[in-house]
Amino acid sequence: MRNVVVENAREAVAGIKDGDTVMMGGFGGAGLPTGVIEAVLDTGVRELTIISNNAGASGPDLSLWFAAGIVRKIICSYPRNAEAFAQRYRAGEVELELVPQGTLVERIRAGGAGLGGFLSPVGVGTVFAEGKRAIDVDGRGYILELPLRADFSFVKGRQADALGNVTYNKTARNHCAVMATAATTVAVEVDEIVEVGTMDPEAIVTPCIFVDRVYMRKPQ
Amino acid sequence: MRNVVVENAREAVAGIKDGDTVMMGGFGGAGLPTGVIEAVLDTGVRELTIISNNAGASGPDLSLWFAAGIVRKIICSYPRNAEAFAQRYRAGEVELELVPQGTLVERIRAGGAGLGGFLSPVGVGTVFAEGKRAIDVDGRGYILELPLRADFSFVKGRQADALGNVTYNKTARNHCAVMATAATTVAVEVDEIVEVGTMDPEAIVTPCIFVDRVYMRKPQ
Amino acid sequence: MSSLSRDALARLVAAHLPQQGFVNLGIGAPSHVADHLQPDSGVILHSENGILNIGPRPPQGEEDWDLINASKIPITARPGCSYFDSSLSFAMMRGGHIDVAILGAFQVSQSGDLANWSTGERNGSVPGIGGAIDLAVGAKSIWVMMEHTTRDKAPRIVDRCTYPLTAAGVVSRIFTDLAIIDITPDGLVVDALLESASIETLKVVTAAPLIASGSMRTIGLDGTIGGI
Amino acid sequence: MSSLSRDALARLVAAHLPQQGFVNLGIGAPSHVADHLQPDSGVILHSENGILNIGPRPPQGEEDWDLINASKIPITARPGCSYFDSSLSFAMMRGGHIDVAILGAFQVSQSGDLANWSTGERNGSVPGIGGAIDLAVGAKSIWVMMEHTTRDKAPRIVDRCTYPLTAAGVVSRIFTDLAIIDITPDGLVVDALLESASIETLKVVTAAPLIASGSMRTIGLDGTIGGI
Repeated sequence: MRNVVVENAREAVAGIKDGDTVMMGGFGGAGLPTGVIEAVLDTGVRELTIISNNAGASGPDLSLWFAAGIVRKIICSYPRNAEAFAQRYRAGEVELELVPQGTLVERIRAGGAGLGGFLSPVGVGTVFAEGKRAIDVDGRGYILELPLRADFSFVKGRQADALGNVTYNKTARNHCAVMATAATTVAVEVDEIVEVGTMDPEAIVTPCIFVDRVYMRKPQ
Repeated sequence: MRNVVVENAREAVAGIKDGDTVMMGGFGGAGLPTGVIEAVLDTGVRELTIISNNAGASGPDLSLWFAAGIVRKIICSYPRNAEAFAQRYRAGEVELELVPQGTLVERIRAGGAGLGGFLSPVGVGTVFAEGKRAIDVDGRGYILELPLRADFSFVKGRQADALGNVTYNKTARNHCAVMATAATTVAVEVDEIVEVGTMDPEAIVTPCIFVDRVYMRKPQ
Repeated sequence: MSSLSRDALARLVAAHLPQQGFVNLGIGAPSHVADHLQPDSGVILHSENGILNIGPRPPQGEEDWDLINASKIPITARPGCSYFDSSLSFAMMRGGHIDVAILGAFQVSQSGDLANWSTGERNGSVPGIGGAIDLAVGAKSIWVMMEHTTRDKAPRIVDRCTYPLTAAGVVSRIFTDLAIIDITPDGLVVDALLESASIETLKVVTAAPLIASGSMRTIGLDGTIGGI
Repeated sequence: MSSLSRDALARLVAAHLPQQGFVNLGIGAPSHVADHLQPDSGVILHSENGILNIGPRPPQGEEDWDLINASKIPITARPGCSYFDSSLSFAMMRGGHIDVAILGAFQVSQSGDLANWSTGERNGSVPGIGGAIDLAVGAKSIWVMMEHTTRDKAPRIVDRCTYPLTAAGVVSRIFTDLAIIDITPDGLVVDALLESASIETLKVVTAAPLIASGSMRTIGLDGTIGGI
């Protein structure tokens, strides 16, 4: 039987390489798979492109990656209150692609769903339309937004089974669910791994087809 | 407190008028809100445009609407094995817009999510590309597909509460979940109406913001 | 000139929310409106990070950091709450399912243009857009909640925004620490005015023409109107 | 010429599914492949109407009409099953998450063009496209399962499809009641042949050039290969 459980975060990030694009789940700390923060650092990988709603704060989060200088670019909606990022950004050492949050989520969804893009009304007439194709439909203006995919998606779930079915906890679901559809390798950090067949099939949020690796969060 | 429970299917369809566009949930009989079939017929409404995966079979389904001649057009992915529809179709009395199923679902989702359309790889190089805008992205061809919305969406759920939160049953979820996001008036037929606060907030599929009316399926 | 405290302004906004409406409270000051909602208002609060039917703040020590609002502040869930992912959450916002969004702003123009994400200065500060722009485009009504002027006493209600826009022509109502102003086809109509203020003093701190409503109401210093 | 029964063909296809792969079985004949899956294959079956991890057919009298497959036939759910809505289901299909889709076909061309939804005749018959086209475009591998010829003995494997296309250049493998044929850059390669058939007889009923694989296998009349 399919079994995607791996021992730890180190195994969950195996294969990551210089220049990879990495999606990190979470809205603030909720939904952030903290285990991979250290595990990715330990690989010595560099020049990452990060897709994330935020850019870290001051905990065991993306701040450590910015401090270590392993990030080349971040595609992000709200990189405020992120001191380590801000320092790199001001120094011109990290590129920022600022994306409205709903557009960020939808671009990731499009990447996972095999769409070539979508027409968004968000950003029309603002700087967020710059450099993008404008497309009119029935006289209304839209921006063509393009899909996002990644080499790795790291997200945080509540429960998983060995097949890779995943649930989330409360508002920690946030961007994790779409990110889990849009990467070549999807690794999920969970609080609990349960027997196959014990999860409510009506309440599984991320079906196992999307998930490549599952590991337990280390007790903190 | 918000309370969207209505007495019966008749109240659920109240306000429907000639020429309206109506989404009908269901894949075959699973997810079809059978109560509205008769209720809509009873209103005497005509010239409806139907958005539905199928075109009825031989039960208490869309067949009765086609037999009664109240449908002007159907936007549909698989109108096979639907004799009442086929008769009207052959006679040129009903217009058919045939849409690949995934495109149908995604167009409805776009309608509910406020998108102006999306780029689909499905149908490129086939008759399903005819009459649609072709858009290339990075050298790959896509079809611009436009959103669908309706005046009414009628779908079938398993449980609802008075606020309008809804769950579905097994594969009866199908198109119901997106259709419940994309109409001016969304009415849900359910097997059971439960106390507010008893549904698992992690397992609610259609949050109450999308739902305008809920009624109990009549015992059959 | 005296003005409403942040608390009183939050109370004023809360009292105007539509009964049983679906309301999104933006980050910062708008999030405090939640603390002033009457239990019988039936208002259902949405947060962009994936929750509908938010309750009051948790008691200290009972915070759950997986249950937060868009400001990343711990909240509670009310009976009938639901959790969902960001794509469905933004479908609610972009798709016109939110009745009212309360947003903060740097500037609002007389035609309802909203500037609330950047002052456009290239001072090395980090920009952030978040989900405000999705709400601004997609909610049925956009109400702005802000101080009437900047710290330097410059007007925030202006003829034309000088800061980068969030969205054009979307704001329908402005709640400030001095007044409630409706943006109408005829211009900016003062619907309610702080008891200690006058239309004349209001005009001084507003960089766009104001029209006094024929039925202008008076706002008490505690943020109540006519004893509401 | 003898040929595989529908049952034997389903067994043949089932034996070739990748261990632990995610597989979608199209409506009609492909859906019968489910009945021949070995329990230890680890194959996880998907159906477009919103289920992953389909089990065998239910015993008669225990059908649940809310638990059906894309052919609208009652199924069962296996442990670890999940239900989801159509938008997520088609995201799986269009987004390249399905390893193999088994589809029926009217015609397949030597370059992998697929025609499986319409004969293009204007005879008043009602067209239907369903979800086959989404799979054809989105699944990682498209395998076709069909009779080698039409009822009138016309070849279904052709130089160029004469029926309206479902998708161009997507089919990688064809299972017929006579052979397994791979579509390769070099052309159509016969990977396996029914024991009672020969390459020469196969060529007669195939309207495109065939190449015999150097390691061509033999298919038994019961749909097994080399005792598998």
